[in-house]
Amino acid sequence: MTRRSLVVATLSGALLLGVAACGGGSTSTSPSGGSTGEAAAPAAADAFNAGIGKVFNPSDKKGGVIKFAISDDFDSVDPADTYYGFAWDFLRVYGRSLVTYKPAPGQEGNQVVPDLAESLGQASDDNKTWTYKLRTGVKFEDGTPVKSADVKYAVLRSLDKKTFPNGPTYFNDWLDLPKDFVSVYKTPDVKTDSAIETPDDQTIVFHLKKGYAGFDNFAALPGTIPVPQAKDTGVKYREHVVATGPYMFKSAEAGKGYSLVRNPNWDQATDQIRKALPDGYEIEAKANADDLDNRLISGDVQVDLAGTGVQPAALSRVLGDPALKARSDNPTAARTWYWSIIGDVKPLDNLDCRKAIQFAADKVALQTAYNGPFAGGDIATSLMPPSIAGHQDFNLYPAGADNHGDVAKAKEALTACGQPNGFAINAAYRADRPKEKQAGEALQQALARVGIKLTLKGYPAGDYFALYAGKPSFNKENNIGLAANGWGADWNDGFGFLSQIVDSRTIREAGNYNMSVKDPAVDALIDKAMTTADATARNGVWAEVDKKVMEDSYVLPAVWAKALTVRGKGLTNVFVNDAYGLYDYLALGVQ
Amino acid sequence: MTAPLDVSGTELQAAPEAVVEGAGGAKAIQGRSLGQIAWMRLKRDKVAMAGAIFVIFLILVAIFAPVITGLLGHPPNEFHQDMINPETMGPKASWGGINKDFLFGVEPVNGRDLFSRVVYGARISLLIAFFATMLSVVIGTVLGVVAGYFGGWTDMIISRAMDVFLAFPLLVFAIALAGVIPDKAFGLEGDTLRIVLLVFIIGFFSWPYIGRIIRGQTLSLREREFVDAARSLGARGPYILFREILPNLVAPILIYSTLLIPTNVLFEAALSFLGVGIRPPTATWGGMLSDAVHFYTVPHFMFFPGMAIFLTVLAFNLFGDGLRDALDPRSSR
Amino acid sequence: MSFLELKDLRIHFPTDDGLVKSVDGLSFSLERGKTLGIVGESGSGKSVTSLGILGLHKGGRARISGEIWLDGEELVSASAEHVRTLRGKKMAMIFQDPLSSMHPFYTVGQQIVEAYRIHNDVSKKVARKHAIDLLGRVGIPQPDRRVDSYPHEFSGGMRQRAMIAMALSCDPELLIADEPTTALDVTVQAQILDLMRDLQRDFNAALIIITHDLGVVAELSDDILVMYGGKCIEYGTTEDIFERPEHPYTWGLLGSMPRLDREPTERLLPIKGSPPSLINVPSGCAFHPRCAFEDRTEGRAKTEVPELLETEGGHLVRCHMPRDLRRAIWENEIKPNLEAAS
Amino acid sequence: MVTYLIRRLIGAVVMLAVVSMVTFSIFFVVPRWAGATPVDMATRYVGRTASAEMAQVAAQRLGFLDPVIVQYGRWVKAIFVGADYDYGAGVEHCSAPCFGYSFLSRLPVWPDMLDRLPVTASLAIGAAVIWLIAGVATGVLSALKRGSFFDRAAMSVALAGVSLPIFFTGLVSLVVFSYGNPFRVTAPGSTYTPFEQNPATWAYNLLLPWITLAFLYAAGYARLTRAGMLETMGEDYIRTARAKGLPERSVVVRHGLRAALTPIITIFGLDFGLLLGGAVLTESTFSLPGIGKYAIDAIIANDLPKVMGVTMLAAFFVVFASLIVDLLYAVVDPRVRLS
Repeated sequence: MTRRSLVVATLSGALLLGVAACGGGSTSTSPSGGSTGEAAAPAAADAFNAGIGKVFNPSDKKGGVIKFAISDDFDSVDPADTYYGFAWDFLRVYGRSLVTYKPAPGQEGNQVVPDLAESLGQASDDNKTWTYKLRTGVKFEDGTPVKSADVKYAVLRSLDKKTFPNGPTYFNDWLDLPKDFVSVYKTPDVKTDSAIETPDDQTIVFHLKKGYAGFDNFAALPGTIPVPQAKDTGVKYREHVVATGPYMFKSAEAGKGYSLVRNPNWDQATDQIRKALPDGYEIEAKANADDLDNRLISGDVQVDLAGTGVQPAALSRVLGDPALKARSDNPTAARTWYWSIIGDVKPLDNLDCRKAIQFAADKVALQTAYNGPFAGGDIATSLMPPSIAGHQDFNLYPAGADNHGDVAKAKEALTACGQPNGFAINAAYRADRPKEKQAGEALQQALARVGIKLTLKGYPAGDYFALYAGKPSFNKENNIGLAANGWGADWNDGFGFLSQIVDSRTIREAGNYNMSVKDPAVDALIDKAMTTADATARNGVWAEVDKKVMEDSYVLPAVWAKALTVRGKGLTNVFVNDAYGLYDYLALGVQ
Repeated sequence: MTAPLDVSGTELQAAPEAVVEGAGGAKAIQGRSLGQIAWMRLKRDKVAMAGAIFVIFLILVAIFAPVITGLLGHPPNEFHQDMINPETMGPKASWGGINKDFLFGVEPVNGRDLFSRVVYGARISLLIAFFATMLSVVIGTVLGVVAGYFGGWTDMIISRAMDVFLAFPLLVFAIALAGVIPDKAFGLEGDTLRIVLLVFIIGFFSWPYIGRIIRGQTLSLREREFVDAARSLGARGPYILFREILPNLVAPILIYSTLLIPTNVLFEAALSFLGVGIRPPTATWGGMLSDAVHFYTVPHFMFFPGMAIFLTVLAFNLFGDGLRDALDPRSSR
Repeated sequence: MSFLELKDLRIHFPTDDGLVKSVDGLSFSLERGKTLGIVGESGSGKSVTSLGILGLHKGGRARISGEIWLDGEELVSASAEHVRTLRGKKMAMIFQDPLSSMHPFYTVGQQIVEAYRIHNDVSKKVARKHAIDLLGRVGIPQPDRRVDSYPHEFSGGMRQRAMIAMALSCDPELLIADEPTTALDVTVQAQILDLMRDLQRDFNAALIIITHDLGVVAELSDDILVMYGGKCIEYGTTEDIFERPEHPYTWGLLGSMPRLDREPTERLLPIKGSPPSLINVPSGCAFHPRCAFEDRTEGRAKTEVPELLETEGGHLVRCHMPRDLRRAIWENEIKPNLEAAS
Repeated sequence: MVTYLIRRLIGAVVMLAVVSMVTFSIFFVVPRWAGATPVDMATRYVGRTASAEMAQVAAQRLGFLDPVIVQYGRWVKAIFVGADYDYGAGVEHCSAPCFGYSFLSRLPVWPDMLDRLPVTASLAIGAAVIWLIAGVATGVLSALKRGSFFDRAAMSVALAGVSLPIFFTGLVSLVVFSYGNPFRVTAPGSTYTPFEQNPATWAYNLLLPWITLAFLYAAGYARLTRAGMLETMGEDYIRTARAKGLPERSVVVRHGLRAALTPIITIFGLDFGLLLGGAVLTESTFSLPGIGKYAIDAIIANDLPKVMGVTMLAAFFVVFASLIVDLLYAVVDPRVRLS
């Protein structure tokens, strides 16, 4: 139905702004849970959340084809051109980045481990130079060995945003590139050693403008998956991505489907994190979302690639039926659904008025609006979700005993800001997102209790950031005080989650994801975090950032996203990798 | 009903006229206008009358929506999350939570009173349908008459214009238009803007249909004796147009307006269904249906708005058909 | 018994508004080679009569009673299927408006061929030859070419000729012409009438001409039947009707008859009022509301329905006025006016 | 005849030109009224990293910086002579008819549309067959048995049919026949299998959409046919045919239907043309990847080249359907002369 197609169309949006993580892998031969025997283990008993924190139905049995389906589609299967979390999870089956995340259940999954490289990066020159040594014997699907030059080329081509607009821009922003370099296509002869050096075929060295301790997270980006220059056809490369992983593309038709088969030139000896159990993968794109759920339940499809959880209809079916519920998991994504409280708009320039909103909001209603505890998520009390390393639990604005909002406190706050009878503002949301619509209506109801009159304004998701809520001038003109927003981590640390959405220095004319947080103190903390080498200390700083943002009350957190996903029939080694909040596609097998 | 056309032969087709005269007796003949004759026939058409009555009922419902919901329901946008199962977001109670103070049950997620929302939906639906129809009838009639009456180049241009309109992939185009118009335009905003916008879009795209008919009618009327007569008596253009032609267009205009309204009701519903209609939280039938898509496990959610659309359109169609049969017996439907 | 005989024929149509008595107790008879003219205003039931004879009222909700004897066969009680086989073969009809009466999508030839092949098991080729002959016979130039033209490509007169050709395709013994010339202009009218006279002579068929125009039947018919309100109100030889008509309505018709031998300039004497309703026919004499002499019937006109009585030699009249009075009125009041007019 | 054809063809082209201009301006001019600068407009196509320079790059890549007229000119030119597209590693020639490249997927639009056409065509053809047979048959029978129980029943159903929004009937049928049934493997109607791949599944999966769509039209056609039949059966030439002694069956078929169906053909031609341009609601309801769905998705995603392309395609079908219908009419009805 069209509404569904709207959802689909914007789901992509959701992912663009929401989920996003990196490649993964691990040095351990068998993903956790000692129960893994050589003999195919008997199918484990179904149980709710059996795939979370532990491996469900572990097995080493090879063979079979895993059927994926997705109601939308990849933005692109070209490693240089994708920003979808599920894509970053999936493309590890055909591409190998320098390092990646450990295919293990629970927190362990956030651990960066070497993949194409022999070990994690060697930092020098106070984190400005990073060196990686490639494993020997790794080959492309056509048998040619992988050289460091191929990695360098891959990273450089990914910088060409004219050709690959979808991918992240970390390398663009951090690499120390020569001024005259435009792109590998336009200026192929420009020397780029100032950014990346390849002293020999196995060594690659990155030079950054300024030091960054967490560079391994960059090295884990799909951008470092090697691409043979000879085979690069720019935009059209996605029609046949040259594989380094255990699987290669048999067919890749955007908008229709993809099928992958074993890559004869992949050698288990060079790879300690992949077990490559199935003989291949079939992916059906643009499936009917409700139909997809039903097929997932019936067993006709085994994995919902997007992993964003079942549609409401199926949700009630799954939760209503114990047998079905036992087949489902409820993973937490590193994503927060929240509402920006925009200080540029009067009277929200006043802290107390902003606080009033925090207190008046009905957290339970919000949670329900975002589809409840299972499909929506846990009630959020701060911006940074729990799955982010260094997350600290705190609640500056307790919403009353039953979490339906603290009207009394809200009234106080209003009086404090000189608007005892409340005020009127507009709230922006993405018109084609039922959840945000519902959330807006929930807020409308809740704030009305203290006299804050909310007028809802739906805007097309496609232009939401470009033309509407993402455009400060627009918000001022249209008195938009609240704007629905959502954000997911690129990887699970403070930088990966917060850097894009609380740094006031990133705010520009239009296309902002940070719509409200403007606090020099926050900016200062961010800089501090960047340069803190020690991980724990660094995470502590990010926690401070989170706290500060909440103190400023620039953000009304709604839920820390969760999804209700159904484990496909006959799958083995099923577990959720925290790095993505999705099933780890690398480990999956079939009986 | 008309003469028993099953038997051919001039007499028989002439019968109804003869009948009417006879029925009234020679005296009454002068006194009875076409309108009265039509009304007589209409009154005899039970189905059409049923349709008419339902239409009137709908209009009353739309007008007194606040009163009705005040008595029998809750404000259309009021949440009742106590009625909702927080996990599945569906209604707690079975049968979609239908009970004495939620006559149609509640919406999933927010537990709004479905009854009130359906009632308020009638407002939007009828409002837009009526005004859109008016718009298209006005445009259609004016251009149709002009084209038919003056003929020549004027006719050429207008007819071509109609063709162009008919060539547009209507729905796609309407959606596109409704999609790109900013939230604030022409000094309007919010529902008002959306309503005006939809009225404009719908009305503007359906005028060629009525335009063609009117043009045809005018063409044939222009050649009729009584017009020649008037002309020979020295009547000038405007007089003929307003005194001789327009009055004779009343019947077709009436018929096609009544038949256009239901089409427009469907059109509005479609646009709302596709998400380019009136913006939430304002209740529209089409909008409710599109929300219901994701909650097909609670069928009442799609049932009531769906039936509302169906019955409304049906009623208008029944009435329209009756009206046509009454106003022009030859259209032997 | 004569070739065609109607006995107390009644055709009624129940409608939502009441019972339409289109034909109400009509009787007459007709011999081969003879011509009967049925005259009356529209709504007088003349066309329905003809349709009744051909059994074309069937399929509708028409109620028919009485007897129709054609060549010794009773048609009212006969099966529809049987009547169908007679239609077009034994009895054929020529309709008023040839344009609307011929199918616009088929060529004239096709339509004649169709008519012919229903009743004669012959090849298309033969039938086509036959059609061309017929067209030639009804005086259509280059029939072998025109046979393939469509009705709308013919002139009015040509069309009517083609229509006649179609009717004659199976040499019917009874030919009914319903207003055969009203759609045509005067000169063509004359041609068509001549044509029909000739054809009837060669075919020796019984011919019924239905018209509202006495002028048409004046030349052609042997007998004339005047219908009003579904009833016969005067019947007699052409001479009877033209020389000594006895019914006020017939006088009216004569008065309003445009004749070729008259000056087109002079005004006719119209009949006041309009044809009666066929549902509730005026009480008593159906004609009384329009009758100029109604006052001379001692008021019986309003109350009793007059009988159809013979005045002399098969001349029948349906009127309350005594015979002598009628004759007197004709001689002294009506005839002079008509004479004066000419 | 020939001159007529030429005139009509020119007319068609002009009409398409007008349609294209209007559509183009709606998408390229209206947003500017809304105060969007070319860069703003480009921002929506640069994915997540919408930095100012990125937007600039995109605006330039998509050619938003040129005046609208120039952009339109470029668009038209591409259709007739093709265009060159820089896909990074080199330049590719997109040969005419080139409807440009999607702003989002950056795939050429034309092959993409051709790809969707079979879906819509299958939907339209299948439904058309059903509704023509069902609709016309019902109409004729009702007309012949006028006032009978069958007539009343059929006409009531038909009236209900034209009064039901397809996205409601479609939804209900999906719930009842597809989602409702836990044993079924794939929902008929929610997936499309190419005919050449497996005719059986093709038909099976399209069954629901076909019936739903056909029901709507069949209802309309039944009403039309009935009306037309009643009218022709009252014509003089039908009386003539009977007077010839023609058996009733051939009176109805050869004379009645022949004339009554002519206008139906016209309407059918136009309806069918309209459908080929995308059965928007049906395809959306059943999420069939046809032209209509393509259009909706494109509009929602603001993928202008796609929207332009699909609008033109749809308009093309309508315009040419009407042309063909007129020609056809001249064939069936000898009175019509093309000039």
